[in-house]
Amino acid sequence: MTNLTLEDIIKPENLVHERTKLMTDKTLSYCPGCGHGTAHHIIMEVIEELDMQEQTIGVAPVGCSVLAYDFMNIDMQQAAHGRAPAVATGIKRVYPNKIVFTYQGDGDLAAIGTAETIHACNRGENIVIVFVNNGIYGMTGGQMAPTTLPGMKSSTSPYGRDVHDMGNPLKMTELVAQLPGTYFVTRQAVHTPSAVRKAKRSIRKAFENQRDGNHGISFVEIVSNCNSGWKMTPTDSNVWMVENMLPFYPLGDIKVDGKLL
Amino acid sequence: MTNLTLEDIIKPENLVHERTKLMTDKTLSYCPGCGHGTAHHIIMEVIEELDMQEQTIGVAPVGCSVLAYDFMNIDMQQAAHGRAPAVATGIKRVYPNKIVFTYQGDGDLAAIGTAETIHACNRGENIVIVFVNNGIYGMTGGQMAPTTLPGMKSSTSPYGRDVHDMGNPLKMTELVAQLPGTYFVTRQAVHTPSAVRKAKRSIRKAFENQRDGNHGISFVEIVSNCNSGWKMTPTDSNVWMVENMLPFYPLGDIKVDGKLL
Amino acid sequence: MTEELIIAGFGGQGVLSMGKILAYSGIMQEQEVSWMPSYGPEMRGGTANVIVIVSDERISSPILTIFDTAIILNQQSMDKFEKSVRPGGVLIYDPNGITRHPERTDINIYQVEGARLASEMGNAKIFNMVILGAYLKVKPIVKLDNVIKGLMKSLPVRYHKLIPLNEDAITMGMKNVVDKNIVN
Amino acid sequence: MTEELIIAGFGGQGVLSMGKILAYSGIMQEQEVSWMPSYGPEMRGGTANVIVIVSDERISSPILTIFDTAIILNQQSMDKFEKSVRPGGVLIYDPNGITRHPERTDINIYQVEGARLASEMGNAKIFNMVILGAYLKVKPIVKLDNVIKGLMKSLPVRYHKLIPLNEDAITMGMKNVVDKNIVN
Amino acid sequence: MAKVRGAIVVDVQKCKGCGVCLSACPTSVIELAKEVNGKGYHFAYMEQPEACTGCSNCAIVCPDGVITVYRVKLNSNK
Amino acid sequence: MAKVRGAIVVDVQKCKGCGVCLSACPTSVIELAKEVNGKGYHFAYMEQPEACTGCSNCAIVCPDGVITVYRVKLNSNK
Amino acid sequence: MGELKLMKGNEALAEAAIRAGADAYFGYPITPQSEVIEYLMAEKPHERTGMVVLQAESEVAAINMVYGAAGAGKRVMTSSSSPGISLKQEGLSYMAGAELPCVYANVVRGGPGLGTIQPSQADYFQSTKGGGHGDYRQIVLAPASVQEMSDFVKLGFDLAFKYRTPVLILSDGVIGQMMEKVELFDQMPRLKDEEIAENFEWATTGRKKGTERTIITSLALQAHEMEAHNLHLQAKYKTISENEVRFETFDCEDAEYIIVAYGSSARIAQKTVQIARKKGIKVGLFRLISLYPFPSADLQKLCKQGVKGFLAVEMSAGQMVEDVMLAVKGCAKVEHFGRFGGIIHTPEEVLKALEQKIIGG
Amino acid sequence: MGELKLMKGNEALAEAAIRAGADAYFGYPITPQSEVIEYLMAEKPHERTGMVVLQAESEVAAINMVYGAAGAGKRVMTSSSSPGISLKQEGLSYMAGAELPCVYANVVRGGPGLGTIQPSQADYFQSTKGGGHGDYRQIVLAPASVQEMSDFVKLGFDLAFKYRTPVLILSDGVIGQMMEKVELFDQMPRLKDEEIAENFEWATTGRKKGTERTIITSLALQAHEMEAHNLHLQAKYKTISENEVRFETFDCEDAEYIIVAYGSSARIAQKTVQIARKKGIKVGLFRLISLYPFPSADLQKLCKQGVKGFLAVEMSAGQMVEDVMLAVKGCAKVEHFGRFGGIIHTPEEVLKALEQKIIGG
Ligand SMILES: Cc1ncc(C[n+]2csc(CCOP(=O)(O)OP(=O)(O)O)c2C)c(N)n1
Ligand SMILES: Cc1ncc(C[n+]2csc(CCOP(=O)(O)OP(=O)(O)O)c2C)c(N)n1
Ligand code: SF4
Ligand code: SF4
Ligand code: SF4
Ligand code: SF4
Ligand code: SF4
Ligand code: SF4
Ligand SMILES: [Mg+2]
Ligand SMILES: [Mg+2]
Repeated sequence: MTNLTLEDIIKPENLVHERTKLMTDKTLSYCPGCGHGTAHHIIMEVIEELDMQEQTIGVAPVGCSVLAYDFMNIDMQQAAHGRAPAVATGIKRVYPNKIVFTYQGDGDLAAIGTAETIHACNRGENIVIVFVNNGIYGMTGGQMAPTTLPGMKSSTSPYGRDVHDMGNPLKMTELVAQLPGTYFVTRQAVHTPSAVRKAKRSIRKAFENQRDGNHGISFVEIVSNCNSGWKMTPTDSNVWMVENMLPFYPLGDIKVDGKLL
Repeated sequence: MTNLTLEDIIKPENLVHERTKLMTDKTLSYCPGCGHGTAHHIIMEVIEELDMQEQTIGVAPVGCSVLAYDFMNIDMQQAAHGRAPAVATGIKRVYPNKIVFTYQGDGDLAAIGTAETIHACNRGENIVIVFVNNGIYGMTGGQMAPTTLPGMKSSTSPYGRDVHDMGNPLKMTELVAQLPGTYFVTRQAVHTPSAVRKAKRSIRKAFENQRDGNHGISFVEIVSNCNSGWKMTPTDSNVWMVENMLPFYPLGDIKVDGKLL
Repeated sequence: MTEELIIAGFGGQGVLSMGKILAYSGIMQEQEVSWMPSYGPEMRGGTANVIVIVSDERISSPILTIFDTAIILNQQSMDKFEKSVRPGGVLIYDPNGITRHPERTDINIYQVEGARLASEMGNAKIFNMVILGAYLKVKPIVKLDNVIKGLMKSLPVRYHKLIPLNEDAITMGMKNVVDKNIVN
Repeated sequence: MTEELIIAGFGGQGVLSMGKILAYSGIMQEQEVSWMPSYGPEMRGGTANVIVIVSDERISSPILTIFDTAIILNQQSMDKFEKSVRPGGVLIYDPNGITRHPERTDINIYQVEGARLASEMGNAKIFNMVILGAYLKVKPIVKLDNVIKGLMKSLPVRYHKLIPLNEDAITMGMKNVVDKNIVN
Repeated sequence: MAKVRGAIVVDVQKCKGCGVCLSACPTSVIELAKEVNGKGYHFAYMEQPEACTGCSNCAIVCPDGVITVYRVKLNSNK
Repeated sequence: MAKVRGAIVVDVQKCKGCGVCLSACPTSVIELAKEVNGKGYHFAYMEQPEACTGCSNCAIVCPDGVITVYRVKLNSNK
Repeated sequence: MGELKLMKGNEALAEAAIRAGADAYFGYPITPQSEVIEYLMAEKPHERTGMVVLQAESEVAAINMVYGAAGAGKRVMTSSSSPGISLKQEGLSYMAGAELPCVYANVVRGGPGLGTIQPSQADYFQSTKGGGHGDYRQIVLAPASVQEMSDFVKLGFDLAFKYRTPVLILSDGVIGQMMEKVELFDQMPRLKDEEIAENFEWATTGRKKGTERTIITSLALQAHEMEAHNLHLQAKYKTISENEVRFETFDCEDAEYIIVAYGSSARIAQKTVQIARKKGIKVGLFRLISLYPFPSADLQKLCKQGVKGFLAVEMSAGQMVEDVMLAVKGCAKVEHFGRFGGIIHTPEEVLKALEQKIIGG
Repeated sequence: MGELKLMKGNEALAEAAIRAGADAYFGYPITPQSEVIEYLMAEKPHERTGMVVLQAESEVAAINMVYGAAGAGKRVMTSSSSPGISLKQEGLSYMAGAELPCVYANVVRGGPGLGTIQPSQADYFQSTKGGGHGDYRQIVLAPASVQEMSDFVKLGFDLAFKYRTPVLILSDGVIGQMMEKVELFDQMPRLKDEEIAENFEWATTGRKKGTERTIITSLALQAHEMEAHNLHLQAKYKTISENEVRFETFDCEDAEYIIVAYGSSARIAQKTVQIARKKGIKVGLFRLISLYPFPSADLQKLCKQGVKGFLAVEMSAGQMVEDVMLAVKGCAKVEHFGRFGGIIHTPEEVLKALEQKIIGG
């Protein structure tokens, strides 16, 4: 049909997707294939699309994404392990018109940070919480998280999580959805293009909620792989995630516009 | 009909109710009419009736009941503010065959101790948690608690709790009932004889659960007055409680034998 | 001039606010003052006491063990503080509820039936003002004018209409204080 | 006898376990040993290195900046550690992936094509044993017997069947180490 | 017509005069005393002793656990 | 019959060779290179460039955001 | 002259926060300092100045709220008492590491553990040396009057922002609970958001297009960066030590003996000096205002002037006395006297200790 | 001779816990010590000895689980690294107040704040003075080898139960992460529940009918009770100071100069001494084993023997050096040298510092 060369196609006017300017040029510190990277990109794309960067202050947790501020090209604060919701509360309360979000792992948000998470949600702070649930403590070398699946191996459950001894995986997202202070609660993933598109729409909705009214928390869980922690290749880990994580952590909206679905 | 004198009636053989031996002789440190006292008595009665005192270790919180060990005539530990569930976990894990319970206020359990409460419940520790909810920080002079009702005045919400600013009252009991680690979750009160009888049955069930199997948490909320904190007479405070607290915190079982009702 | 005073009684008798009014009165006449309550476990339904110092000089320690004056409003406080008045000092007490009257002979002892007088005036809440009046009769360390100013400062505006009643109570206390050293 | 050695390369090359086997070998012949890995941020997908000391005497510092021997397995490590060999010391490297070869003339430089040899033997995992062989040829600080014992100690029992393969790899390394000072 | 008679004993020194027992008594037996005890509380006492059925309601709700209850069954043939 | 043609540019030095883009490409355009980049990763490249529709799927899922996508609409009359 | 009031120390602290233009207070109740948040809630500072007051779910949350708001360039305050302050240590170490300004108060009670709510000075070590992890310091101011509870809030904010460091107002139950006359300073304006963005380039206020982003962090994964940051911190602490020493002396000119004390102990010791002087004992009071930086050089000077002995008086088993010893460096006798666990020494006891341990000993 | 193994310090600590008959370990992961809990989980100590291992939801929860189990008379352990240890301060103060035994390890990393995961010794103050609130102390043992990571667990439990006090094993990233030969002591039996009930009358194990109940608390509402409890604690600390000082000397007999160091710094300093001795410098190493109690008297002795100068070498901006100064009391020169923030000094740097600050200076 056509003998277009690559040079013909690769021209500025034909550009349809490029890395958002709100990501820095630094190589991400994440392992190859780690979902953190994708999550970073879509958040920054949303902030760019909503033209919010001048008002936005992000809060990075302690976890693999501790260095999020190296990659997200916006003003950020690095919070103590688990305390990002308190830090974000501090910021938002003194700047009600700025846009504040936290980016947290499952260890950070659902273990040490449980009280801060529950209470920020309960107070209905008008912020966005992005919760990357990879079922494990990635940063410290793959220890069991509150979200680790039953039977799942980790460096502190080397024979598999024994729910009798170690408790059940904690569905923080369902839990916070019960609180009147949450306005939008959803669970998404970023392992396929369509999942990414949906996740991005959720993130966009979350930030729009914050912008458009003092509604309370918009809480976006992103189920993700931790291929290093799970000791799999990136692509295998995504398959494993679909087969094991998603049945337990089903994707979809849980609460929209303040109403439980 | 009969000309029995008081002396005829007041004889050892006619005794139908006396203070349990598992309460010490000390005068309770609580304000007149405070529900803490009643709660203490029924717990100790249950332990006596189940003949458990030799195996039981109680954990007192920081709150008005910080001195519970002065009154409950059993082995007890005084825990740091909010940490009773962790302390109880420590005890129960090394003594799986002993009977362990915590006695906590709403500030203790639902504010500073949120993470410890949620995680002990989530792990399904085989312990009893008695949660005395008086909607206020009694001990420190009547500050707002997570459980303070909307519009309710306290020394830190002197113009009434503004839920928009200070968040909604937190229904911890409903929340922990969501977790698979809780086996029995109920809400009771101790303001009338029939309420006390029901509450005592619940407490008894809770301790029996612990004794009879490794089922997980038995969680008994007791809605109570804090007449000092509420700045009312004891009897007025019980009326106020019925009219205001109970509609928001309805009495009754929430989860029985591991099943949500 | 330095007056080192303890006021001791039950919680609810208005001990702390009486101390506060006195301290404010001191401020009104440009003196230095300190007001140090006992706080803590004994507060709940128990005793309440406050140390008030009014002085022309900078006040060093706000906590003292020996006092120029002790105002004692229940038996427990009598047991605790009778011995804390310095020789030559003053002890004022309300005999209501007192089972063991003060016994020291090296101090000046006064009595005022604050509880009775207040209830006779139809308002138990002015009890502490009656006591204050008795005290000021014995130790006129602040002028009545300044006490009224102090009252105005320490009462919220919506209660200012009660000031005349308080003044009456003070006067009542002043009139009815009895020198026990003489009477007995 | 004290040997102060650094082994440096990528994570995944078996740097740490090679050091561990060597250390265990030292223990087998009743020597003192220490094994100190770099740890931390550089671990994730980055470089890995370990300092191993084998000595007849109690070892003082397990962390050193100057080494008797450096085994270098990638370019980054070459850049970092070539200069850390003490004059007269030994540098052994695998040329695979090396873009800038060592240039010092005051040390003894050896080369072994570990990656190639291991893949020729059909098992990339024994790469580190080939390197170990090369090292032991140059610096026979532990006896082969003790290395085998060290292997047995550091491998879980279920992998003991692999010991002969490891031994072969060591021999392969011993045979194929090349003295660059002579060759170049 | 009463088939039972009861009586309570209040530990006067430990009673805090909260009045909770008053509202719990189905037969309005209890009142608070005009006098106070050693701690200054108007303690509870049986104002209508003959009305007491020994139902224990008062004792059960007494936060301070200071009520002891006695009860006698009256046989009809007595 | 293609109405569109696309092309991707991989930032080879930043690609980590995770292969996530491979599984995301509906037309199997991408492969991992035999060679490695400076960090030692087998980077992604267009093995079947002509099959690329510029759908951006690969770019969207690339965790490292190292894919830029271009797309040309082919007018039927062109 | 500012407004004259009779106030509790805790209330004065709270009122001063409003007047000092604080943007926010985050706290959790604990005796003997709950009046701070109670006063603030009653005063509706949001209506007075726009200041935010929030009761946090815990002390840990409170200090991290402070971190967030401070990291955004705001003037933030918190307060607590001993156990609550222990819970804040991680957060304080983070603030020191990230170089964030804040003012916080510890109204100390007797410990260890749950202890008692009675006043104490046993958190001196925690305040001046230990506490959180890592090599950091914080400025510690010790008020001895209700007036200073007010004044040091203003001073504290000045220092906190000058040096980008947490400033601790180390008070105790006596100072917190007592009422005194206090002259309140005039209301200062809160900084506008634009002023903050302009003045504090280090604060995260949103990245303006075309400018570099701002990051608040205490992380430096690479050890050499971490060391560089630590050297920077140490240099800052040196500057602080040189410029921010504060103390007060009474009757020290001709003194043969010196009582060193701070806070409510200093009040009591001043009475001791009065009594002792009447008895003809040449004793002076060296009252520390800044506990960190510690006035080592000034104590040294007294030593060189011929002071024979120093009595460190504190409501603790002996903590500040170590700093006195380090300052005096063996050139005079140093002894400790203190009651503790919630007991407050009397002026008479202090005098006796002086006579026995220093003069007689 | 016990079993010989090549192990990481963290692993040796974990294995020693099992062998010392520990009943429980409660912890939360943090680099550089996560191997402790990982090793324990892999070893299934529940099957080996009945020991319980539980990953807590946080460090705060972990230390309070320790409190509970210790209060019931069990041998309990936890471990963490700097930020996690800061979070434990309230709990530790409670344990000290309630006089509960436990062994805990801090595998120190560089701070303040999140800092770096590289080794550091900057938590010395926190460990030996500050940390939690109130007048309390804890025994602090500083291992300098993997062997001691094992041995000090056993010793730690002995001391913890002897004195009913928390015992801190203050390690760092070097000691935690390095492997060395370690001779493991033989498995000790865990105490049976009946033995505990019998031996530890203070422990809450259930009130036997006809006996008095047992209470674990750190509360004493009345100040005079609190003071009495504090005096009791201080008396105990005095006993500890008298009996439990531990240190090691190398080449100190004829030394003109002494390096004072502990932990991995002491290892490095020993190398310095070797190099210096070869150069003819008469230097010795005084290696602290117990940081609290601090061997003040023994350093004094050296001073009196004519040592001219002490160099305190630590991976911090200068913390232990204060205790050296307090010990030496001005009778010889004391200087500090250390790299910090995660950087480890080299033996050569230490030598240079010795020559410049002590010998030359
Ligand atoms: C107070 C404290 N405790 C523990 C740690 C160690 N730590 C760092 S990250 C982390 C868990 C990270 O897991 P998660 O939040 O799931 O993030 P991920 O790395 O999986 O994205 C832990 C325990 C710490 N830095 N601070
Ligand atoms: C770490 C810590 N923070 C705060 C306090 C102060 N404090 C003591 S009890 C209490 C709240 C008690 O309220 P609640 O738990 O509801 O018990 P109640 O007195 O109402 O029964 C607080 C905040 C403390 N002792 N320790
Ligand atoms: S460890 Fe896991 S979560 Fe962390 S970067 Fe690697 S894959 Fe991602
Ligand atoms: S303050 Fe409230 S909770 Fe506490 S004893 Fe009094 S009434 Fe009960
Ligand atoms: S309920 Fe108990 S304490 Fe209250 S008035 Fe009756 S007897 Fe007294
Ligand atoms: S026993 Fe029953 S009837 Fe008798 S006084 Fe008590 S409540 Fe009333
Ligand atoms: S997804 Fe991105 S990083 Fe992964 S292989 Fe493809 S281009 Fe490379
Ligand atoms: S743009 Fe679409 S078709 Fe082209 S390589 Fe990427 S995924 Fe394949
Ligand atoms: Mg995770
Ligand atoms: Mg309460």
